[in-house]
Amino acid sequence: MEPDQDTIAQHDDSGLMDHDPQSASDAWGGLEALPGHPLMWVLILSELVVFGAFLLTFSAARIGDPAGFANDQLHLDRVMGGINTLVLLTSGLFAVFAVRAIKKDAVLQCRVWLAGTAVLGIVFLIVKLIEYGTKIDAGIGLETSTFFTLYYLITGFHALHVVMGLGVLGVVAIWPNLTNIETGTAFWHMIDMVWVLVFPVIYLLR
Amino acid sequence: MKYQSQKVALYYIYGALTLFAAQILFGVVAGTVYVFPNVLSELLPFNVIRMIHTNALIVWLLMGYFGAAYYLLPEECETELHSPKMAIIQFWLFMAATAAAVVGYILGYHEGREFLEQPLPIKVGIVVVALMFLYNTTLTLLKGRKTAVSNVLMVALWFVALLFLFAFYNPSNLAVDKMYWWYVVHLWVEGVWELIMASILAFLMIKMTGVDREVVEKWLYVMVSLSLFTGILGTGHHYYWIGTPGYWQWIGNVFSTLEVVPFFAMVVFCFYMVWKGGRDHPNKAALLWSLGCSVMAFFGAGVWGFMHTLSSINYYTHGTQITAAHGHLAFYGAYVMLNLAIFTYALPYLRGREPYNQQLNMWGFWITTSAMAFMTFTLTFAGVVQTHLQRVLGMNYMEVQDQVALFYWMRLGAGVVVLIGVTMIIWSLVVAPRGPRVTAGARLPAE
Amino acid sequence: MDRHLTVAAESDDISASSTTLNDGHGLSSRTAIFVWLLASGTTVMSMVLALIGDDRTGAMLGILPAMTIMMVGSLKAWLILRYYLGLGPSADGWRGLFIAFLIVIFAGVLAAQAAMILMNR
Amino acid sequence: MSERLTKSAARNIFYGGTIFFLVIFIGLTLHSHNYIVNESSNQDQLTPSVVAGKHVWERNSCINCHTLLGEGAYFAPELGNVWVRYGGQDDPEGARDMLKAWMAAQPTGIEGRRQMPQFNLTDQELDELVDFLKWTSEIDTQNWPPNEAG
Repeated sequence: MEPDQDTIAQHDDSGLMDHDPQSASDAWGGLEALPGHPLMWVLILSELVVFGAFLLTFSAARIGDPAGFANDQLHLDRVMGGINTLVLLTSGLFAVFAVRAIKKDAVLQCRVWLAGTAVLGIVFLIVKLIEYGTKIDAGIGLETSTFFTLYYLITGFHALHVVMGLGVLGVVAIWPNLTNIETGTAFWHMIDMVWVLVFPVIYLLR
Repeated sequence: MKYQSQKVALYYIYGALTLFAAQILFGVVAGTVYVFPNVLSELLPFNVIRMIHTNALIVWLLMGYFGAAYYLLPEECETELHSPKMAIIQFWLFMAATAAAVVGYILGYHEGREFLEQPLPIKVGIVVVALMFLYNTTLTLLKGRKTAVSNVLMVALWFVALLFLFAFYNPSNLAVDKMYWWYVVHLWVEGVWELIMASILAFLMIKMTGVDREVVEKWLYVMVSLSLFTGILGTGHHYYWIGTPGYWQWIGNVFSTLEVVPFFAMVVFCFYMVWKGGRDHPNKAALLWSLGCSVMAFFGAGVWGFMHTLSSINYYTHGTQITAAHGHLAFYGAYVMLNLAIFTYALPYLRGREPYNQQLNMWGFWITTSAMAFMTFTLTFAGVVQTHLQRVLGMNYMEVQDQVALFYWMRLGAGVVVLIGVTMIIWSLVVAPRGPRVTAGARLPAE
Repeated sequence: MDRHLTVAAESDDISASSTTLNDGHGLSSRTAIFVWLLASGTTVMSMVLALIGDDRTGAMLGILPAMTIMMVGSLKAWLILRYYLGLGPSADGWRGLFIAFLIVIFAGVLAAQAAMILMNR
Repeated sequence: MSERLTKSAARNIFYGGTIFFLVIFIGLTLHSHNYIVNESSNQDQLTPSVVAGKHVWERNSCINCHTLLGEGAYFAPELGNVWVRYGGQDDPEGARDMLKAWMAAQPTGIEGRRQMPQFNLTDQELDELVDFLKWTSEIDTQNWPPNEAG
């Protein structure tokens, strides 16, 4: 049982000591082709599948009760939803500018654009909270109907992503290198894109 | 074996195998009671038999994880364990608590929540054991090299312990009780245990395939991220019918469907690494167990779980033999096979030998795995019939059970074959052939 | 439907311009702003249309208006993916996957709409 | 390139994402806790007898043969709705007597039938157990089980 020098030498697992950087950078496989950190894309892809599944579920549930869904939808404020779409689209534009700034090594400029992105994110949340407030005042809650259960779940889950996105933007603003900024803004664009799909399906389509 | 202190893993492996044997024995007895209901009914009622069957399973799996951690941490951290002595004391404490629990169960001394039947003092003992373990391993981790494998494993084991604290919370409101009960049960088996599984598989792949650690560890992060991103909210599939709000049906449907993905990723990972590594590792049996583990976990936990995870299906299948089918294959594929993989890999090193009894071990693998698959099929059929007769047609429970009696016979048959296979496996691991120990220089080829 | 044809044509223009206007810092600001204008414009437009035609009766939309709404939404999502997320030529495979994702949602939602319309008859 | 996509960043994203989902999960369970206590179960009828009945249920490990709201062993019938199955909603006294008589008659000893042990419960314990099962049957379980067979 005594470990002897030979065994130890032979037992050494490969790779850790002197890994070749090239092979290491290949390690993420296909995820490498995407902007930002590959693992963020694992999160983004998971989220897209989740939101996609929720939107399809919503559509399927609608078949079961078209009239109920149409009635409940009348309580939604499309103007607010539309404003929020514009807000997020604009914040996405700012996020693009932040990436452009960091590519020119303009850290301050990058942070300013990120701050702009985040402020619009906060505006989005405020509008969202006003919407929820009017619903709750009208006595509409999570368990009111299938429509509202899904409305709260999908938009609420999305809003929580905005909250998390604000955190991510904050983190990458503190350590602003290209990968970080790309990673953070990739997440933000995902949130933006999801909203662009959620809005027509839940607010507009009837 | 590179570090002396890894040797403490031997205690845990032997202890785990002992309890494994007990688990299977009690399983066969339970299967027998299903077809001969009068057997033992006065002496050892079914509820006690099942309690021992399930508790032995959980405890031996945990013991296996402890052993695996004690084996792989020194190698990963490149340092001796903080305190091997403490690890040995911890083992005997754990073993004593387990033995006390089993004796207590037989004498009727137990609590009454499924899987958490341990009486309060035993639960406290488990916490003490866990604290000793975490203290010992965390200090080892802190003083040594930090790798993704050891980080993920330790995070998982910390959460295993933290989540167990919910076992102490038993509210009087049954619905509340059930909701937090799943904090232990679900967040263990479909949450942090998957982290343990992924990290141990990653360790085995690094060791056996020779693929660059960088590559393996990046995959590891992908797998564990997928596990928790889906698994935490996947708990929703247990919150359909226990008094919790209706929205859990939507959450459960979406997230638990995705719980298949991490298991699929693990299959791809294992096979890809073996293919990419292209190395001929002498411990064929360990490699077989590792690959088999990923595949059977995918079927047992992934596919069989998905089969009845959608709320509209689960409404009819909840609490039928379908659940039993899924439970058996999931635990076997994911966690039993994982433990056997690391045991098969580690034992030759721990005992200073070349890989031994490979053929017997691999026969054990195929026999046990086939029998488990057959058992799963019989229970699935029983469940489908039961669902139709009882949940759709509304036939009385006991009448339905008579209708599916044939399946219980086949299940017992499968159980006996499992017992044979497990005997072969344990024999192959514990009883090494006589012969000289490996001497310096004449060891395995480079790992 | 005319509107969509022009939108589609415009989006082709963008891909052409993005390659020519690239200044080595990824997406050019001009393209980025153009994408923003396009996406915001369609948003405002569809909102105005919805408000004008909004009788608030809860009556179900026909398949063409529904398709219009979904196409505008999917287009915007695509613009974000292609330009803001920067899925350039290096990520051809991924682009295919994302298009598939958008198509699945588009098709799924419209299939449900069509099913409801048919059942309503 | 390898500098760019570090493992430590991967670890942070893993932790960040996990915490995100965990926070949502905890938030939802807190909401559910509230919902159970206020809406789906009769918290106000959680009498000492019902609570004691839950302990009778646990002390005798009923869950390792029966299911309760679908969870447990699958060796014996579902008991979440046994109160309904025994007609407790229309005739509470009759159902109570039947349940108690059933418990007293075990084990049947009939060859080839599954045997329920004799737990030797006192009359009070039996009443408590029945109260617990009655209370359980009144939990709003989203209409599960599909029928009286459980």
